[in-house]
Amino acid sequence: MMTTLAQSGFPEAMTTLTLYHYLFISAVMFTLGLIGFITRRNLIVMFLCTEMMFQASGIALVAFSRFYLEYTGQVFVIFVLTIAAAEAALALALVVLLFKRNETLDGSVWSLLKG
Amino acid sequence: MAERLAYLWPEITLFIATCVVMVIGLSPSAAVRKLCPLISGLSLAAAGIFAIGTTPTVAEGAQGLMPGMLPYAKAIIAVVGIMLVMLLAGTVDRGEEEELETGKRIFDAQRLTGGEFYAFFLFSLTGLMLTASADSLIWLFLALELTSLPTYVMVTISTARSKAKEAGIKYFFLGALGASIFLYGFSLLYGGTGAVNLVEIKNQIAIQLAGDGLNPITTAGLMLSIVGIGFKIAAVPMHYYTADVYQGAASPVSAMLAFVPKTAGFLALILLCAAIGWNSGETGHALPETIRLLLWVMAVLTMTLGNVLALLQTSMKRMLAYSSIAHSGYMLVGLIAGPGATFTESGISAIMFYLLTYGIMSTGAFAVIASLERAHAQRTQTGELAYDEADSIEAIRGLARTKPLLGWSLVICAFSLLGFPLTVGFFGKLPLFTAGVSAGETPLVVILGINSAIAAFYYLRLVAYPLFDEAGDEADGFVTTPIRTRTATGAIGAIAVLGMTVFAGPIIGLAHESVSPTLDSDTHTDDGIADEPKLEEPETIAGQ
Amino acid sequence: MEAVISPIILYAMIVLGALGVLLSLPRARANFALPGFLIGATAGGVVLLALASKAVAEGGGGLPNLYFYLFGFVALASGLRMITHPKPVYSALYFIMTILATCGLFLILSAVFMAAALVIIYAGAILITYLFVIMLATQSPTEEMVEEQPVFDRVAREPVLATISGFLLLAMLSTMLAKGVPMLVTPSATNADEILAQFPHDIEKALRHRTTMGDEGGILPTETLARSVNEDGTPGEFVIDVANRTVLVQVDAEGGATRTVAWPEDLELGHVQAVGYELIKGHPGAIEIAGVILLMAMVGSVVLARKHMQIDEDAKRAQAQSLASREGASS
Amino acid sequence: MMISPATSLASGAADAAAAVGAAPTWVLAIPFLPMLAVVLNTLCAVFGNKTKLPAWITVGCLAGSFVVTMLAYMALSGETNTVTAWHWFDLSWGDGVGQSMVANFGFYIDNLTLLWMMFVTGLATLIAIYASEYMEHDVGKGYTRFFVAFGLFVFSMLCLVMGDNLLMLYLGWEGVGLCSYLLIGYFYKKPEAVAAAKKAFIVNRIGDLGLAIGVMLTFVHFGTLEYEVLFNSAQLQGYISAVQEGRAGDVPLMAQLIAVFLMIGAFGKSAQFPLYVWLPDAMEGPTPVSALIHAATMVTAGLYLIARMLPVFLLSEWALPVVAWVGTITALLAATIGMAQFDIKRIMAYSTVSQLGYMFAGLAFLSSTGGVFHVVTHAFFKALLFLCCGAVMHGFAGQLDLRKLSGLWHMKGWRIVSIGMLIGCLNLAGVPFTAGYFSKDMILAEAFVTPGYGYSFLGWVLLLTAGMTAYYTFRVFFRVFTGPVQYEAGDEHHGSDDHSHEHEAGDAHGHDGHSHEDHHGHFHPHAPGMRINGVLATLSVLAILAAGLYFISPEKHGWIGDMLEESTAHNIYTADHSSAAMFVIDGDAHGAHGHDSHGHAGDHGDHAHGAHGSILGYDPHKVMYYISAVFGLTGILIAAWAHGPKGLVSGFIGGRVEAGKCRMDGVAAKLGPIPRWAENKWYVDEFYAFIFVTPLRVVSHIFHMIDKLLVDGLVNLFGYLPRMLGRGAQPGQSGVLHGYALSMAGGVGVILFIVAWVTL
Repeated sequence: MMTTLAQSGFPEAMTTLTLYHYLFISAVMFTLGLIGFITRRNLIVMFLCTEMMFQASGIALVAFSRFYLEYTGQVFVIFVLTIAAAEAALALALVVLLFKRNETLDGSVWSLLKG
Repeated sequence: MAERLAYLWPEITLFIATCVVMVIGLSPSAAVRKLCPLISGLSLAAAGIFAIGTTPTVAEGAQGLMPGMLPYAKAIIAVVGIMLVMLLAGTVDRGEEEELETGKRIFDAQRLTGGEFYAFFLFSLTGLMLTASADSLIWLFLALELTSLPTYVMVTISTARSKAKEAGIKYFFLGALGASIFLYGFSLLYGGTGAVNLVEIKNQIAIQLAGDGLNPITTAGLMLSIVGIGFKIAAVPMHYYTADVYQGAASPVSAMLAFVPKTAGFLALILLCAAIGWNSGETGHALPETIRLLLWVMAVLTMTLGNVLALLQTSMKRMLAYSSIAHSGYMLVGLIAGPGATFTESGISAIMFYLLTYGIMSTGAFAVIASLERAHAQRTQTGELAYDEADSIEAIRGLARTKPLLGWSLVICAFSLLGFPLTVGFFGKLPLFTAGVSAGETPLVVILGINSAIAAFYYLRLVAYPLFDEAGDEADGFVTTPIRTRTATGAIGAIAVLGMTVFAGPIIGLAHESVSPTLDSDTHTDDGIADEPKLEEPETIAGQ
Repeated sequence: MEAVISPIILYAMIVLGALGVLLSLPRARANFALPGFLIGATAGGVVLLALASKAVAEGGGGLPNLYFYLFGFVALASGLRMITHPKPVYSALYFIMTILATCGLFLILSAVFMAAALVIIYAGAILITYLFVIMLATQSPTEEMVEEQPVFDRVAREPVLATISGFLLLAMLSTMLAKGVPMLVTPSATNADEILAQFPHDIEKALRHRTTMGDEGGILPTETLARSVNEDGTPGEFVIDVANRTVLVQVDAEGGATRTVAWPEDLELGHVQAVGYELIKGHPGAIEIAGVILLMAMVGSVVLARKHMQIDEDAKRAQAQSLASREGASS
Repeated sequence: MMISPATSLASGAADAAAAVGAAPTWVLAIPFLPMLAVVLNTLCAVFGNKTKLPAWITVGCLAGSFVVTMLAYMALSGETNTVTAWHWFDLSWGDGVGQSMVANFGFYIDNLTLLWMMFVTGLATLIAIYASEYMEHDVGKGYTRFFVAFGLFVFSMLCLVMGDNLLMLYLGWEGVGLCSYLLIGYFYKKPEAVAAAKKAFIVNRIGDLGLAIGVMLTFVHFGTLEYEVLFNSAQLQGYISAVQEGRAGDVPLMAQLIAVFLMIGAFGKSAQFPLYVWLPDAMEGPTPVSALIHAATMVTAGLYLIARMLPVFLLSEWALPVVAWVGTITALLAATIGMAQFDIKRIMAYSTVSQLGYMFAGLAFLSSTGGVFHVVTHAFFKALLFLCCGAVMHGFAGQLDLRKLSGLWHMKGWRIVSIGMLIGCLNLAGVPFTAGYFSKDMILAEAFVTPGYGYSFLGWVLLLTAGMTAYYTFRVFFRVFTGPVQYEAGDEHHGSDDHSHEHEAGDAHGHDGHSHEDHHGHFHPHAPGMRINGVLATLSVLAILAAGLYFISPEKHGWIGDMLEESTAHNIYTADHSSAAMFVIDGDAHGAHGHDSHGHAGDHGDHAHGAHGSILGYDPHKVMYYISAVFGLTGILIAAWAHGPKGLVSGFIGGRVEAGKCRMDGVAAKLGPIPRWAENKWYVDEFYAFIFVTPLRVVSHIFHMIDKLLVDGLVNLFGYLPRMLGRGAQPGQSGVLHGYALSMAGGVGVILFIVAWVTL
């Protein structure tokens, strides 16, 4: 006789239908982030949108982790958070630098290089 | 983990050097600060030696999907890395260092970014080497991010000009978009297979393929991962940033962008495709149809768009940027072709070899551009000094006559990029052709051939302008840079391009050996890896 | 296998949702934020409803917790509001709300540690930094234009094309997910005991606790868990038999007699414990890489945001002169 | 007459096959030491070394290479060995014959190779020492570049001669061509130098194309490029026996064409008519380069090719006779031009062309011993001559006109140069008992011995040419080195670059007390220093000693014959050339010299001596010693009469009292325009310009018109279509961040949607 994770760490196994609920939320969130990234011209909001896309994959990972009754997906989310933090630090520093130069947060003014 | 450490020595070496470089970059003594590039280069050489010396045995490498790839991949990274260090030397802080030397300014550690600049470079190469040793999606994701995040900063600080800032913002933001796309792909891949370990993913996918076919979640994950990683290799449709970023960054950094993220992307793509396995299709030697079609479309669009856009450029950096897109397209052909028994049939070893050749020849070409600069530094709006580089193609008119070393280096590198016989570029492209044909991808190879012909139109400009034209006014404004390692990099690139033709056979052989043992034998998968977790579990527990 | 949702409903709702998002995006003149929001909510709601009805039809097995709907709605709604709100500060606040709702979802998914981490790291640290930067980089509004936002915040770029491409991707994704989810193999049960066996002190504690409570099968205060002896005489690992669920106990602390005790049945694997175990055991290398990345990010942001001396007008002139004289001298 | 035991062709080849062994790996040091020099010198260039270090690196490495070569000679002489450095090409596309191409980076060392290796490395070492002084004025400027190219040349040349397959030969062939191009254009600021480099490059391209086609045909026909496999292949053996048995028609045309194309390659590299025009112009390069590359080594690559591939050449009925005729024509033509030139370096250049003609003729007369012997002796004495000219040029600031130089023999510090020049001239003129005399005799005698298409006529022509050679050689010697001391400085003196150097040099050498009657009162020629003199002395001794080679193992007609016995050049021709040799095949005595390939087998039948030609009824091999001596001495006498100084033999001959005046001026005036035509090189360059460049221009005009007419048409479609595609795609590169983001997301959406739609 043994204790399984379903009995120990997780309350019970998850059905595929429930999994799809979460995945749907995750996919919509990803899409919203993508649309936001394209439509918003404010650099900070753009980066928030990429954070939201990271968040969407976080939801998917945790949902799958729950479905498979293991913890790897959650561990993945920890690293996603780490990267999100690192990217945010760099992005914000970059935004500050650019704001000092140009006095605007508009991303689309940076369009000298083209062709 | 302990056994994996044994072949992480190159990365550890690089990281130690990174820390050293960061610290001594703050030294008030100019002589000490100047050690930064030297230490970076030496650490890369050491990393390369470690990489060759620590070939993982099959048992040690069993966790990795393609353990044989490590020494070769890390060695080529070290080789091109050393060239890049030589090229990057003196890219930042030149104005400040000069002012410090002439006493116009007192030492202020805050103003100098030299140490950090080399540190970022080493960070990036550490990430690149880690990409090669990736064994799980998590590792792969982190390694790819470690490869690209420092490059964002490097692009931004590479010159004091605001076009560098523009390049930085475009690169960073679009890079973050790409990262989130392939991260979502990774999470779906995990969802589709229930594993993050690449070997387990491979086993799961093998089971799926044996059954109903790939799970659509897995397929979606793979597709998103591939297009997301397409950002790193500048493949259509993720290629848009390339030209702007290459143009905005200082040429040495552009040279780095042409090699480092691209290599990381291809290593990641090879690992992903190896996880799927080339066991599908009518012939049984192809990727699953969806993935094959995706890569096919990407390859065709990438090489065609890259080449036709390069045709229209008058800026050399943009031209090389678009051509870099096209080269990625060529290499995707190898990915579609997949492994084979001999190197003439193996697209994967063709990619592994092409990465080296492309790294060397594009670094050589960029080195020439980086070596041409305005005689005097210009002051930017923010008060920093900037040495403007040559960018317009007019600047290289008559270069072979006025500055023979640079001119000839450029001509030879351009010939090689074109894939001219008796240069290494030819030997790089040849296996791609043969592998494509032997994999039955003849239409793709025909398109590759047509694209190589189109590429001749613009590469020959890099040959004809220096050789046959008279230097014009535009060219007169530029002098050879006083940074000697930079001109040397161009010459080394040219010599290597010619010299490697002699060693092409053995190097291709090494590339082939590096990828063949894991990809060829299916038995390895069955008895070696499938049993592996069961074998390992008691051991680890016993170790506690 | 049949997809979890009828494609017709899915596609219709995706089109509807796209319309909703399109309407709610900020535009120059008219403001359709509310109707857009309602349409989007309807579309999302219909999809979830269809899923729920199918779950009910199947006997309620696939029906998620009611909290799911609450948190899911909040997450998506504030997500939508985040990308449509013209004020960046509000966007950031809405994003915090999305994060909090996601935490709720994580809690339902029994990912307790992840929920906590998300609140602390994201909502607590990262988003605060965002707010700082937004404050820093936004000009303080003057009296007459209190409500005036810069035009780049008020007008969305290419809303139509953006929405189309985004929802094209969503259509593809949700279809493939819908097709793929039923094909997923239900996992084989992972043995939690094996993980628990890695925590001998927990086991010892549980066994001692049992004795304290006066129950049978515990161990006495004088007793300790037995260890094997390595070849060189040093104590080895604890002797825990996972298969038979027994633990070897040393009766005398000085060594000698041992006895076998049954596994503490009430011992449960804690979530943090399990995640930590998976993290340390499964991905030690990744932790190191993450550390390197954070170091890199720290140095990187310092380098990027480092204050460059702004040159005032006099200094600028002086410098220009010296530069000119130097150039004159050299030429 | 000695008749050596003749072996059959087939068994000879089989012996060779059996003898192929593995050479020790230290042999690899021979080509790679020069490469090491290249690498080190490149590093010098990178680190901005402005000292003479590159020269010493080069000398050291080349000397090492030479020493190893000598060791290799001692250890390996007489055997055939191969050593593989690494696998270079190993392409295969099937298991069948000819479906795999193997070309290792390996070396094939037999006596023919050793011979070439020895004089290449030896001469290169000496000339590098010479160049270290000669190039002094460029220290810090092009010095390093010069030695990089120099080392690279030696490496390429060694690859060419040592390579164990035709692809290596081709690699070396292109490599030496490249280095030659780089070194001719060394003074790239001089337009003549650039033009000469370009000319050499273009003319060589024609030859290289021939070689490339030849190599390809070899692969297509024999399915291999490796010498070892090729020479032992049953196919080639079969053809050779077919030729021997008089069934020349059985050899397929393709196999015969190989020789023809290889021959074109050889003509280009070895400056044979009509592709010789580049070599005289190549003298724009620094003199050490002219001595090493354009006199001693590179130009003999064509000879090496024919000697190496002689079995293949025998398959063609036409290749060797064409070589003979072309060689003879070249020899004569170049000699006539040489007679009328005034630039001493150019005279030497034309004499090189002319002597190369001799060598080709020698090979074609199946006197591979004579041909190769002449290659070796010529390498020494021609290098010596060039280096002497170089010393003159160096000392007189670039003056090379023989009308403006006179009496160097009497000037202080020029005695070694003068003696060196005399020794070189004696060799070149073929004065009895010099090395040049013996080697030339062998070729000349063979011309009369060997039956062939007008070969004895060619023999007479070559004899006449020998006389002319003697004349123009001693013309130079008498004009420049004897007579009254007179000189004018060349124009390099006025170059601002060299100004300071000239003073230094003047100080260093002291203001010699020689007369200053010339109008360049301030000019002091500086005599060569120790290194140049040392090299000249060494080469003089070697040039004299080379004659001794003839007397080593005389039964095989000299050391060279001994050497060649164990090589491909010998396999087809085993007997002693200077004798009425027999070519014994399967016990039957056939007509001499394997001329079966020329369809003469039947004529000669069993008469062993039937094929032996004669000269005026005597045995050519005997009388040639006397005849050629007569021709040579006559040439010298004429030269002495026309150009000799007044004091020579108490005024009977000679009589020149001024640098620029001589008796020949009167003679030339009577000859009408002919000397002028000769001076203008028979207008060959102009002729080429007329027949090639003019039609090309006309054709290009026509094409230009067509191009113009069809500019919007199909012709440009290939370039036009991609451009239009690019224009279409360019708006996507709008430069706006959001545009890119949209395009990316849209692209991902659309591509993934389509892919998913199509396949799922």
